[in-house]
Amino acid sequence: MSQAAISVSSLSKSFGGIRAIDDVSLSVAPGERRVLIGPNGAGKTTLFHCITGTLQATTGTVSMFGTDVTRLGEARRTELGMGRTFQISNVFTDLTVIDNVILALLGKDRRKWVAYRPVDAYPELREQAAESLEMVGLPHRANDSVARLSYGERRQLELALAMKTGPRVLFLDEPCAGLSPSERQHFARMIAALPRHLTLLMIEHDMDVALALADRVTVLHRGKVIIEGDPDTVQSDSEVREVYFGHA
Amino acid sequence: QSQSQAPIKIGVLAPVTGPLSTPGKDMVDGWKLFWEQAKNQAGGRNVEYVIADTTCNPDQALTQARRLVHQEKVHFLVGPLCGHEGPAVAQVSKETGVPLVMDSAGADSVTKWDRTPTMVRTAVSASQIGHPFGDYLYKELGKRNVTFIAQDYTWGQEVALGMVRTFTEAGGKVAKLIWNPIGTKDYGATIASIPADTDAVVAVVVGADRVRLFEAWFSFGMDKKKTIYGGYWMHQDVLPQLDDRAIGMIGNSLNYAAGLDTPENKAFTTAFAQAYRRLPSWFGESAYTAGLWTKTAIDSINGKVEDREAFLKAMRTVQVRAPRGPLRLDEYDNPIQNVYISKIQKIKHPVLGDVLTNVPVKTYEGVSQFWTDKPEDFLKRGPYKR
Amino acid sequence: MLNVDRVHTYYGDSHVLHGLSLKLDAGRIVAILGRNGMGKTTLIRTVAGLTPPRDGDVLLRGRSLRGQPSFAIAQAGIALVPQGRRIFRSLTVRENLLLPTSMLSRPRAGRWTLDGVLEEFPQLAERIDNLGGALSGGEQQMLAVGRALMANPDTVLMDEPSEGLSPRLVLQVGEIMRRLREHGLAVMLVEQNLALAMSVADYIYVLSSGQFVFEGTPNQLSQSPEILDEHLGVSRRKASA
Amino acid sequence: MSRSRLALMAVTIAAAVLLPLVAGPFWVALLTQVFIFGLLALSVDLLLGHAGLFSLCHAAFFSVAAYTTAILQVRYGVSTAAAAPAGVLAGTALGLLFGLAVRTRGVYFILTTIALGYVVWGVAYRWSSFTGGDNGVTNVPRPSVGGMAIESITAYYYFMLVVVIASMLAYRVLIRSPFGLALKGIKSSESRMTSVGFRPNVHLYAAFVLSATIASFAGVLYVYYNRFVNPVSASFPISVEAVLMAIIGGSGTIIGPFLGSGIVLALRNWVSSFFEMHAAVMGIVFIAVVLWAPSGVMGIVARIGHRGDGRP
Amino acid sequence: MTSSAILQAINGVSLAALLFLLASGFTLSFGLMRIVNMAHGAYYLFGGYIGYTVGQATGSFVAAIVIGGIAVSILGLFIDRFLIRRTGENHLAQVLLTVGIAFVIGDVALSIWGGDNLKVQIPMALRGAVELPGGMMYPTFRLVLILIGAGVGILLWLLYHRTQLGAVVRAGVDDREMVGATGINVGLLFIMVSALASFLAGVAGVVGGAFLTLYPGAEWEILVFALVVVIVGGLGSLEGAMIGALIVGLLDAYGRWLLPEFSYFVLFGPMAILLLFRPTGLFGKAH
Ligand SMILES: Nc1ncnc2c1ncn2[C@@H]1O[C@H](COP(=O)(O)OP(=O)(O)OP(=O)(O)O)[C@@H](O)[C@H]1O
Ligand SMILES: Nc1ncnc2c1ncn2[C@@H]1O[C@H](COP(=O)(O)OP(=O)(O)OP(=O)(O)O)[C@@H](O)[C@H]1O
Ligand SMILES: CC(C)C[C@H](N)C(=O)O
Ligand SMILES: [Mg+2]
Ligand SMILES: [Mg+2]
Repeated sequence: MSQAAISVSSLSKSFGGIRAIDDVSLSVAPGERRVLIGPNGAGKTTLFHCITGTLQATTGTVSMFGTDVTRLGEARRTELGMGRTFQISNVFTDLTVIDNVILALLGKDRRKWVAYRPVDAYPELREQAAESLEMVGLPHRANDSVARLSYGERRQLELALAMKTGPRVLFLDEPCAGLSPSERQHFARMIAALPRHLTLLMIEHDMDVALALADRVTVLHRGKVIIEGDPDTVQSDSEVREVYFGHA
Repeated sequence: QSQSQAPIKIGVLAPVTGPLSTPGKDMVDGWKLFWEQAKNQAGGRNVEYVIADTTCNPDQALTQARRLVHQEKVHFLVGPLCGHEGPAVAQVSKETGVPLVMDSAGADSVTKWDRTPTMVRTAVSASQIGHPFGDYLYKELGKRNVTFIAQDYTWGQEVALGMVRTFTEAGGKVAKLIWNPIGTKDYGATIASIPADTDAVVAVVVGADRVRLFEAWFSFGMDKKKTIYGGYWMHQDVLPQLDDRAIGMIGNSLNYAAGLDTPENKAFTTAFAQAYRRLPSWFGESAYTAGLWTKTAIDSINGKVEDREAFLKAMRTVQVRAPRGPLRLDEYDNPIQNVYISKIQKIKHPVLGDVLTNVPVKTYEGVSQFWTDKPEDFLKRGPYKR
Repeated sequence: MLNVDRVHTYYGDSHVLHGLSLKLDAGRIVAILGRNGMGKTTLIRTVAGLTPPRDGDVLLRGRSLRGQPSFAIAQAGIALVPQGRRIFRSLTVRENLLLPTSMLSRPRAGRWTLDGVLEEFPQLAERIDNLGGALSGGEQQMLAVGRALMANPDTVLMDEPSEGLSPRLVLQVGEIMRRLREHGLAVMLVEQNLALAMSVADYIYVLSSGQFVFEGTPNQLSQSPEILDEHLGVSRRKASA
Repeated sequence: MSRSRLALMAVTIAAAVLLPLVAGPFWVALLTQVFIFGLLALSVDLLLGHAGLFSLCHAAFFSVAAYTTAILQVRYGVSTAAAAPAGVLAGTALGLLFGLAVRTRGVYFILTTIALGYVVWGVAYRWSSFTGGDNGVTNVPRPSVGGMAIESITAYYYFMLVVVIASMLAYRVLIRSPFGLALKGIKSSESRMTSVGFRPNVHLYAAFVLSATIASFAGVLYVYYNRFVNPVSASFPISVEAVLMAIIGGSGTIIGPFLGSGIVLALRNWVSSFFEMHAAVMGIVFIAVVLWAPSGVMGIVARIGHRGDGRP
Repeated sequence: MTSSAILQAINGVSLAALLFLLASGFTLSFGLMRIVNMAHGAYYLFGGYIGYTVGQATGSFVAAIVIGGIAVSILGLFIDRFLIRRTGENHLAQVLLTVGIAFVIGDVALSIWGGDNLKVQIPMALRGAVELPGGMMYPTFRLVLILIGAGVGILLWLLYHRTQLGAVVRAGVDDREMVGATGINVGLLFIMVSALASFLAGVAGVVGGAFLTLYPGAEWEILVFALVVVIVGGLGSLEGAMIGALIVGLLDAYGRWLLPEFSYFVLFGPMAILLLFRPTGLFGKAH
């Protein structure tokens, strides 16, 4: 393998006195599906934020496919191919479902600056958006306002939005939190069906989902990586069992 | 003759509401008082008037002036009061040919550099009351090094700079000229920056600032250190808000003082006091006189106000004896009139009892807007600007 | 303890709950299950007085709560652990916990004190002077539970308390619920974690489109493959595992 | 667009065209004013109704454009063909500067724009050697381009009518364009916009400048209509009124701001002719609109149109 | 020169004290209830007028302050409860609504008290000037005003940060609904805070009426200053209101003394620059 999709080296992030991330290094291969687990407050979300650019790391570097992105802003990283969902779902509640997806399509498109032609003059935008709603299972909701979607449906939409930025690396922060078992399964299937060349980083507490999807698992504890390995190894590690699963 | 059966219609533009509603009220009251006394008759015709509220906003003044002209079909306009509304209303007069009798709005330029053929002024232009005071300051009060506190907008600049001009031409020196915008909250800063070697302080202030300056002056203990004179300060409408500390101060240099001792003024102030339980300010007198002047003109043309030329000509030629004294227009359509330097006194008024008022201590008679200059020379100097 | 009697709840014009009734006794845990968007949170909000029912009634110890504002319902002994945690971000952990005991809320005496709660969640003790907003998702969830306990309620409404918690903490939440039951509290639990719900609940309701489509013991539920399959999306094999 | 709406529009336009034949010059003038302030309200509403930014400084662009055109024409004898574009440019340039306010959001944005607006008012008022102080600049000539002058109020009215219809059509495309959709997205969730690859501040800045340009355009049209300009046109109440117009008419719509302009101006002119407390009346209108018609006249129309639509 | 500089400093601080009284109420009601109350200036004016009338009738300045404050808190409560509350957290609606309310209050006040400049009478003891070291005279009343401002500032700070009530208020700032769900009577809380905020505005009006006088339009003039205070200091922050008031007061005094031509820039220019670097003011949080 030539270059890592995501490579983090000696990354730290402090909030005042708290060291939320403490010298973490991590490398994710292209096409890999990596799951991040760890007790609450271990620093998982913070690590995501630092990689995607929502937060600036205190020290350390982040690079994607060999490009150093440590100093770039979030929008720039998105352009380079990072896509993400949020732990607390974040969609455009005032717009219709389909317009949500169209916006995601425009994000990396120069046409976002077009002010002299209506959106409808580009039928392909709508078609592509409809396709991705199909994919996440929301085609029947296309023209509804997002305000009318339930929690679970919003998470589905989140994924559609993240996919539409055309990511090469996709970050999912607890995508299954708050989903019912049936939606979880649907979701897991959907993720499993994502193209294999897409690199995936996921935080997830639902072990059924996480372990089934993961190629490799990284366990974070108190801001440090305590173990990294394939799902079985991690699951049977005694330290992980103690700090995370809670039964030795 | 059949035409003159229809009433004469006059449009009055006044700030009935807004920041200058108090002067506005005086203006409306003075106007009403006159026409009540004249039984709404002029030149053998009934007189009707429509009062339109300009709120002291030129846009509003413009719209209202157009409404009066186009909708109400008035024969001529009277007003406005606020200086900056003047040019706006003059423009409507210019556009439509409907005569304008400018009352109270004082901008110098409208009777000097920027005249409108269909407009005459019956009140006063700003620097006209400033010139005599500069002279008085030097010659009668013997001041040599004076600080001026002046309001930073057209009227304040023109009044103050008129004073400064005559004062310095006489040989006086300006210690400092302090400009304050209208609505200056705190005169403490101004007072703290008065130079120590100043002989006297002269104030040109309007609106709410008048009371604040008064209060600040005394609370900083300045009354024990320096003398302050009102160039344009304590006229009648603000006196009820001051107190006995004002007694004895030179309050104003103006074309009117309510305490003026002439039969015309006695009659006017008594009638005004009976009708409204207060003494008129110069805004009240000015509107009353605008009524008197227009009625005299209408009478002289037998009520044919439809003939705008004739009406304007009459306005320019008649002479009136107003409460403020004798009046006539100069060639530039501005009244030649007396300017009174007045002192605040407490008088016993037959109607109102004890009241503070402005009593003239010195009269400059027949003052022209050009002071002692030839009009051409004055015009060449250009407007007073800071 | 708590009786929900044919409540109908709306958001604006949209009719979400269609005449739900349920019963919750002291010392019992009742779980409400159902897919996303079926109205579980709405039911909790209805009981808590945040979205009052347009029709029907909620009775606490036989007394109607109709028309009572949410604070009065809370003072009557119903505490809420809301979905999404909703802790006070600009208050410290300590202030968050002490809030329900302020004079403005007529505090109820009982066994839960600041020390007791911190003992239960030692991680919060470590963060006691940190701002609520700076806690991780899971820490916030603990704080939300702790805050509810501080009011010494006799009924606790828990809306997906395990959301975002690590497996270890999920077990701990289950433990806490059992302890509450031992102390004679009534718990109304909304959960997506079926295993957790099945293991702690005494009685289960399944909600679908604003109506109950099932009620019974966990055992009965595990014997109803069609309910599990259709309304919870779980195959039978998995549920009993 | 539905057939009934097309028909309604045709009727409205026909009525507008015929109006000067039946109404007196006062009405024609008033309606011209309605068009001008409607355009100003429209510029405010681009930010308000679509991007969620509540600007209270649009009088600044409006007046800077008006002053620039007036001063060039009156003092320097520059022709309309140069003075009018110069006015729009000047207002736009100010927009480029004030646009930095998009770094702030929400209440801060509102308050910041209030303060910025005051700066312009202060300059117009106190820099009297240049702006003419409170007297303003008077006697602005009528607009004339290449020997063609718009002489009468009626002619100016027709000119404005054309301008307004053209602006509405252009605006319609604008708000339906990708750019317009992006503004709505920012209004809805900024952090999400960032994560799908937008830079919200840049978009908002562009929208702000564009809005300043429209306001400047209105300012130039105003100065040729009024033929004088003074500091009041830069004052806070003008900015507030522009917002009120947009809201009364129906924020987020195209016709709304013009309707609102009509209502506000009519109120200001009528009420003041028979009732002294018209500031209070205006205040009550504010209150009533906010409480009972938050989506303005257009909102009421829509509600009657789709009864039972079930919107909360 | 130096004595002028000192006088100007005291002038700045005395204006700051007044602005703080007004801005603290504004910031408080924004902080807890998320209300942007543009009628705050009108409350000030109304309080001042009531205080004026009370002062004329009773001759007591203390009575004027107390009754002026109480009258405005009643008015404020009423407006909050029946009008502002209905806008939810929509700032736009609030700004429009409260601008409307301010128009109405201003117009009603005009028809009751007229357009004259009125000055609230202060006790004889405070009317004169105090001699400061170096032979400078300074008005006693303004020194008292500074004391009032400082006293109110300290009390508010203690209330906000050191009492349970303060914690409840801050919690309400975060999530109102949850405050209710934890058993706290939010309605009551709002009433208390809204009354306090209006009370402060009323008191400011009476004190300001003695300092700056009262007249139609005063409500907007003072409001703009208070807004700058709040913008500079940061919305919702008490500390911000204190520091902001001092900055604005001093800038105003020194600005008008040293650069009279640019007095608007002196105030608004630094504010605009500050916002470029700190878009939420010195102490503000993003909202
Ligand atoms: N903005 C912040 N300021 C201060 N501390 C913070 C901030 N954000 C996070 N922290 C702290 O950093 C630590 C890691 O938080 P993070 O949100 O990354 O945890 P996490 O692993 O995602 O946990 P969870 O699974 O509970 O979501 C926590 O202790 C949290 O309190
Ligand atoms: N504020 C609201 N306004 C309008 N509709 C709403 C609102 N909140 C929820 N709904 C609708 O009410 C229905 C029930 O929502 P509710 O939040 O109670 O579902 P839930 O069962 O708790 O779902 P989840 O498991 O996803 O939390 C959904 O269709 C949702 O779209
Ligand atoms: C209030 C007055 C001083 C107004 C004055 N007449 C002017 O021309 O501005
Ligand atoms: Mg997390
Ligand atoms: Mg829910």
